[in-house]
Amino acid sequence: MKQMITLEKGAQSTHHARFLRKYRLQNLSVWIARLTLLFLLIGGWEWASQKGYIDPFLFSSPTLILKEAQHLIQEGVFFTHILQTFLETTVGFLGGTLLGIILATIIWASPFLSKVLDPYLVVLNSLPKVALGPIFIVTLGAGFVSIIAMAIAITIIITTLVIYNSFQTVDPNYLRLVRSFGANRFQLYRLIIFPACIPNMIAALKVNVGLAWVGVIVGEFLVSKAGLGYLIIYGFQVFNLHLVMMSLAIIAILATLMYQAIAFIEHRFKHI
Amino acid sequence: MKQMITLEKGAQSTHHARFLRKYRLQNLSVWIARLTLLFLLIGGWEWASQKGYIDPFLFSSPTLILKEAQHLIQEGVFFTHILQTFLETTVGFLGGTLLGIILATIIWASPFLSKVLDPYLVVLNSLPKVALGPIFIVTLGAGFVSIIAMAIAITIIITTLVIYNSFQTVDPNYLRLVRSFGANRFQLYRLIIFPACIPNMIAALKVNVGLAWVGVIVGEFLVSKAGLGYLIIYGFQVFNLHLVMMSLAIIAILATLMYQAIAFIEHRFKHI
Amino acid sequence: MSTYVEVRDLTHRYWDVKSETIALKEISFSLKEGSFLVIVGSSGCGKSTLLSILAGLYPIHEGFITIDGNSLASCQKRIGYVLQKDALLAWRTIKQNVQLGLEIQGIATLKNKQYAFDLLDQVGLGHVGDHYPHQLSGGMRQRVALARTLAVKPDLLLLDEPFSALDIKNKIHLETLLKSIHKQQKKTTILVTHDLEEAIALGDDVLVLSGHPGTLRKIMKIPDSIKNIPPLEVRGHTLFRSLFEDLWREVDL
Amino acid sequence: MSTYVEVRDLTHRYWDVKSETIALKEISFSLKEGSFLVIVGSSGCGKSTLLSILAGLYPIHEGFITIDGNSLASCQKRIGYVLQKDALLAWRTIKQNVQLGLEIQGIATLKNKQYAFDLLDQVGLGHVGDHYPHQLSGGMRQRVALARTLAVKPDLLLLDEPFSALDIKNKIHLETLLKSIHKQQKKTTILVTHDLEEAIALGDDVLVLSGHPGTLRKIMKIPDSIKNIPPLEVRGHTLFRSLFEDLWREVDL
Amino acid sequence: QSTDGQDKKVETITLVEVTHSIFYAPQYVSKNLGFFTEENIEIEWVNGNGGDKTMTALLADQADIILVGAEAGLYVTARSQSTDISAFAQLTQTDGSFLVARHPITPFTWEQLKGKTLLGQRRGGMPQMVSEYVQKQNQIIPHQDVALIQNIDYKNLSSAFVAGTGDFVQLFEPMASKIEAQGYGKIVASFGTESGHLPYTCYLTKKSKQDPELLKRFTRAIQKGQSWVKTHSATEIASVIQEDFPDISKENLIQVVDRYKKQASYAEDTIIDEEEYQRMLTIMKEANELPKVIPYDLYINTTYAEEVKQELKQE
Ligand SMILES: Nc1ncnc2c1ncn2[C@@H]1O[C@H](COP(=O)(O)OP(=O)(O)OP(=O)(O)O)[C@@H](O)[C@H]1O
Ligand SMILES: Nc1ncnc2c1ncn2[C@@H]1O[C@H](COP(=O)(O)OP(=O)(O)OP(=O)(O)O)[C@@H](O)[C@H]1O
Ligand SMILES: [Mg+2]
Ligand SMILES: [Mg+2]
Repeated sequence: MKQMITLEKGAQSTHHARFLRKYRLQNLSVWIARLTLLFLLIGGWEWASQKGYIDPFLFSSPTLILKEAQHLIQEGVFFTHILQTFLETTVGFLGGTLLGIILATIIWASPFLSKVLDPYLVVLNSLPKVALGPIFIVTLGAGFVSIIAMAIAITIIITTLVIYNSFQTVDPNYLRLVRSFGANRFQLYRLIIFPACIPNMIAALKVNVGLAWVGVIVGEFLVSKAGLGYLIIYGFQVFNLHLVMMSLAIIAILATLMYQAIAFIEHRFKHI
Repeated sequence: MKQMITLEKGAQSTHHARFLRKYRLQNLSVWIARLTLLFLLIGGWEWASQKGYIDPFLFSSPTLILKEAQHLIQEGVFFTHILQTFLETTVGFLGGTLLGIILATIIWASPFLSKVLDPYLVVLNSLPKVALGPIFIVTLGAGFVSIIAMAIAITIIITTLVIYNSFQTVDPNYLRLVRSFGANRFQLYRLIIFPACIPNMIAALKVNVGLAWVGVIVGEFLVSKAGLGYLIIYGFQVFNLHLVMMSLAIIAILATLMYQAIAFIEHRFKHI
Repeated sequence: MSTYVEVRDLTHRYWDVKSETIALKEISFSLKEGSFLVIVGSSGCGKSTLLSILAGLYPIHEGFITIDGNSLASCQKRIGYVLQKDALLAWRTIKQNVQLGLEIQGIATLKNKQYAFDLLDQVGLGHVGDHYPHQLSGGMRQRVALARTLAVKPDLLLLDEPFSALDIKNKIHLETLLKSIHKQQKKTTILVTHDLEEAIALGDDVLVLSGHPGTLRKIMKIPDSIKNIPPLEVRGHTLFRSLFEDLWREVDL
Repeated sequence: MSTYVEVRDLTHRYWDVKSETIALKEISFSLKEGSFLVIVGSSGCGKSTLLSILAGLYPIHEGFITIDGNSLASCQKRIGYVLQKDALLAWRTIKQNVQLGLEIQGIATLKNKQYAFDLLDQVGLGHVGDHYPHQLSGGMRQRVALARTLAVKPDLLLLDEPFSALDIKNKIHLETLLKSIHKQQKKTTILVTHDLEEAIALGDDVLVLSGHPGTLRKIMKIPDSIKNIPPLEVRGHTLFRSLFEDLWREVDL
Repeated sequence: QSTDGQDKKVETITLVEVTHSIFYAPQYVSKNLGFFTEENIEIEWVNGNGGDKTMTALLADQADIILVGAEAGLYVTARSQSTDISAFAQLTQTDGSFLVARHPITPFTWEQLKGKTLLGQRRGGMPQMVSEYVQKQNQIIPHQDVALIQNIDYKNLSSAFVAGTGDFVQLFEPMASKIEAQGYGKIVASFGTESGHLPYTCYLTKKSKQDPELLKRFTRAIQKGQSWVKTHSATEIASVIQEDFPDISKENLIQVVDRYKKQASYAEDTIIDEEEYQRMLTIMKEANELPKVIPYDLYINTTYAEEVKQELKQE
């Protein structure tokens, strides 16, 4: 009975109570299904590798991954690696987003420039940036800077395009309005274009997080002394696939957390 | 005088003629600026490497790249490599898009399933897929299939999310309308949801082209006997950076062409 | 004429996690076969909700509705629904749009299609059958939407502010068209509008909803002398002004 | 009163690569200081174009316009413009929205801001100053837009279908508000609408545009007996019907 | 101890190694036993993750010294106009890869490769060239008698083999031992033994930037490590380098070191012999990967190596 009451908490009528119960029960069953699925996936993996249906040497297993993590924690380098990659990703994606916004602003400021650069942006956009890694090493050195550059290279063009696009789709009524007040182009930008596009910028951030992770991991594949990408490469070199899988799992978790953090910010912004 | 007339072709009044002239002159100047920029970039590169300001061994130069291409053409393998990569990319990106659409449809068909899978899709979406390559090699073998799988892995989740999202943002008036006619869920999908989202699907294709190229190139880095990604790896291996640059240039050109082809289709679809 | 639509003690609530919105409260009215009811009321008083329920788009939780003595659920296909937004499918030609309902209900026979195209002629748009919706003006699009709904030969016609996005000339033109179709086919019709003049010009009865939650405030009979003249002339009729002012007082801002 | 706005032989053309659209052709009229002109006409006859030109949003290629004897370009800041879509900035509170024009023109002094907030009170919205636009109804939002434009003390007020998205109660309420503000401030005002009743209820003169390209069809004077009564009552006035029918004939569908 | 006084300032060298491997045990011995410190050298270690990137690091002045396959320098010298790259010390003198069979074969003869599939290293690299060379030495025609898969990234070779690709695989340590330990295959031959001595992994630098005195001290530190490795047991070596390979078990480490030691993969001195150099050129030429013959003197510099050897002998 206690539970019933919780399920119907906040009800404003018996009908509402019924609705709330159904809604919350459904929510509950969604969560149960999610957790069951998670359990099945992880449990099934462990079970299959213990039974020998899949080769734990190649595919690792949850317990072996945990053991690997424990080992790294004991050595005190677990969090160093994570922090390293996390830092690089954050810098890379903030940098890419910021530079993208600046670039979009410059292009917006000059319609002529935007027309001239348009085909170049398309080419740069279609070019698989992961292939550029070696060029960064040559020009920027085999270190932190190259990794960041990789992350920025992957994010900047798409950010520029998305944000420039959103600059152009700002409600024309806003523009008519401020122009009728006699606003100049800078005021137009400061008062309308920029604030109107903040939600789009945050949405771009959401895409960029994923891309920045790709950039940093690829960058770490190329040059690195530490970080999760380094652990993956190193794991392959010494044929320790548990290390590889562990790094992948951590990347998945971190990338998801960052994505959700931005989704949360996005949600907040929608509600002002 | 001849030129004047061309500039004003199709004018419907003297005012219109003036407008057309200005418009076409501006267009012309945009093209001139674009070509000048292209010329400056390529010419500057050539000049700097001839003068020794940049090391042609590390950064190659336009003529050296052309020479390399000529060499490959003479050996008769130039187009084999290009065709190989082009084919893989096409298969990968069509496959990714198609599977994404199917997945989105399945999720749309079952709201419960969509809720259960939601966090899994977020995780899969944030995971840098380029790190999964080795797993494909182990499970799918060291060949064509792994490369395609890489391209599909990179495109499928984002396609699913984008298309599922667009399924959900179909004008609710359409849905009210067909439901008022007594349509079932399958009719809803066939008559409204699917056709209404075709433009979004084409837009997704546009993103997917770029991603498919990344997937194929990364796949070829891992395992390949031929293709542009293979040429890049091989070029680095034997320190033939002209080969690397040539491959990058071809990739840029092909990726741009494919992107433009889809942009063209998108444009056509907007005009029905 | 007998009672065709019967609404009894209808209450409708919208729910979300945080709160409950009561949109309609204990609405009761009945409608004779072949009559034309107009529903007016201020914004948010539940007009669209009522129409959606009648169209079978929302389940009924409290109260009941019968159509010709049967439950609403069993009559879904006999009800036609026209929205304020024409909702023409952008990727279909006008002809293909008009036969949409026939396709959905699996009755797209040659004969029925011909009937649909005849309706298109009747609303004056036979010549644009192969155009796409974006090539038509707002008034034309709304006429197509009307023909599309009539094509499935509904027994009950529901219209939710069908003309509110049109300019005055188009609006009156379409009102005239609707009134003449109603007179000719004698289809039971319920129209929602916030234009009081339109209500007087079209309705046999005008039902006023008011407040939050929406309750039935009044049902006003339109005199026979007004009923049978075209909408433009109604607006100049001697009785018109006093009817308008009566309605004006009933509708709350 | 002297001539304040003078429009002479104004022609406006829209150009694209393929074709030229003539939106307005040889329009000439003049307007006395403090008077209220309403422009009506069918959809696409160039009403919005005319207003945009007056607001300085488009350059003048043929013909000329003077305001109080000066060229239009030199008077930009003395013109206030209200659009059909309220265009309230979603990320600003109502108060911040109302002072937008002051900020742009660099005159956001304490005194001017106070004047803006007083206007907000005057349109009956002083109590929602700290709300965001999405928390307001359509009618309230349009009132804010009006206050925002009046805040910069324009000498000429331009309104492009400001009330056409509102329901009838809100519409008449806002018409009444606008009429009383006009009477009080004696600001020269031009309003575009496709609602002929609104035109009669508000204008000193009604200018009818017609056709493609839009040409001046007629300027109709509204009798003084109607001018000084509230919009709701105008609609019941004895002269109203014939004025309406005169206008109706002039406006083409 | 060191001939150059202890009062000298400590200098830092950025050393990019092509990969982090037990194959390079002597240099970790030098590090862990303080031989670099004795020479007032502090090393900044960078893992280059492959020959191309390592070489690039040197060319782009991101590294002072690199440890890389000698062929990388040859490629660069052959393809660029510059002759700036020089190899001044060698660390390993044989190939370091092994032939692993899926099933134990005793006794193994190269004949048994015929008709089978060999999962090899990537084209253009020394291991692949050595492999083909060794096959030819044993009367097997590559690609004809034996099917060669040469399209897999070296990091994924072992996984691919374990997953079922190929009958044989050419692997470096510690992968080979790991696979053997897990029972997925058996080491049946060593490419290092078969190919004979080569200047396999060397220290390269740029002539234009070199500081003779510093390079000599560096060479001395390496030489000390090599000498120590020569005179100590696999177990002792393993204990010293264990900290550099935390992921590899002690037994595994001992086994690998022992294997390399037995086949004399670890060079005993840093001198790159001309005869070995010529053998390498032959191997590359046969593999069709030598763009142009580079004279020994142009690329190899044995001055420091010989001086250091001389001085240490005298001590
Ligand atoms: N899907 C919904 N969920 C929650 N509340 C809703 C929903 N739809 C409508 N409402 C609420 O129900 C009430 C009635 O809405 P309804 O749309 O029926 O009004 P209406 O009379 O048609 O208004 P309008 O004239 O603006 O179209 C309003 O208070 C509205 O906020
Ligand atoms: N930016 C533009 N480019 C080209 N043609 C335009 C443009 N804006 C308007 N037109 C054309 O000019 C004519 C007049 O348009 P305008 O918007 O002024 O009409 P309107 O009277 O305001 O119509 P409505 O009542 O629908 O608002 C129309 O034929 C329209 O198609
Ligand atoms: Mg409604
Ligand atoms: Mg307009």
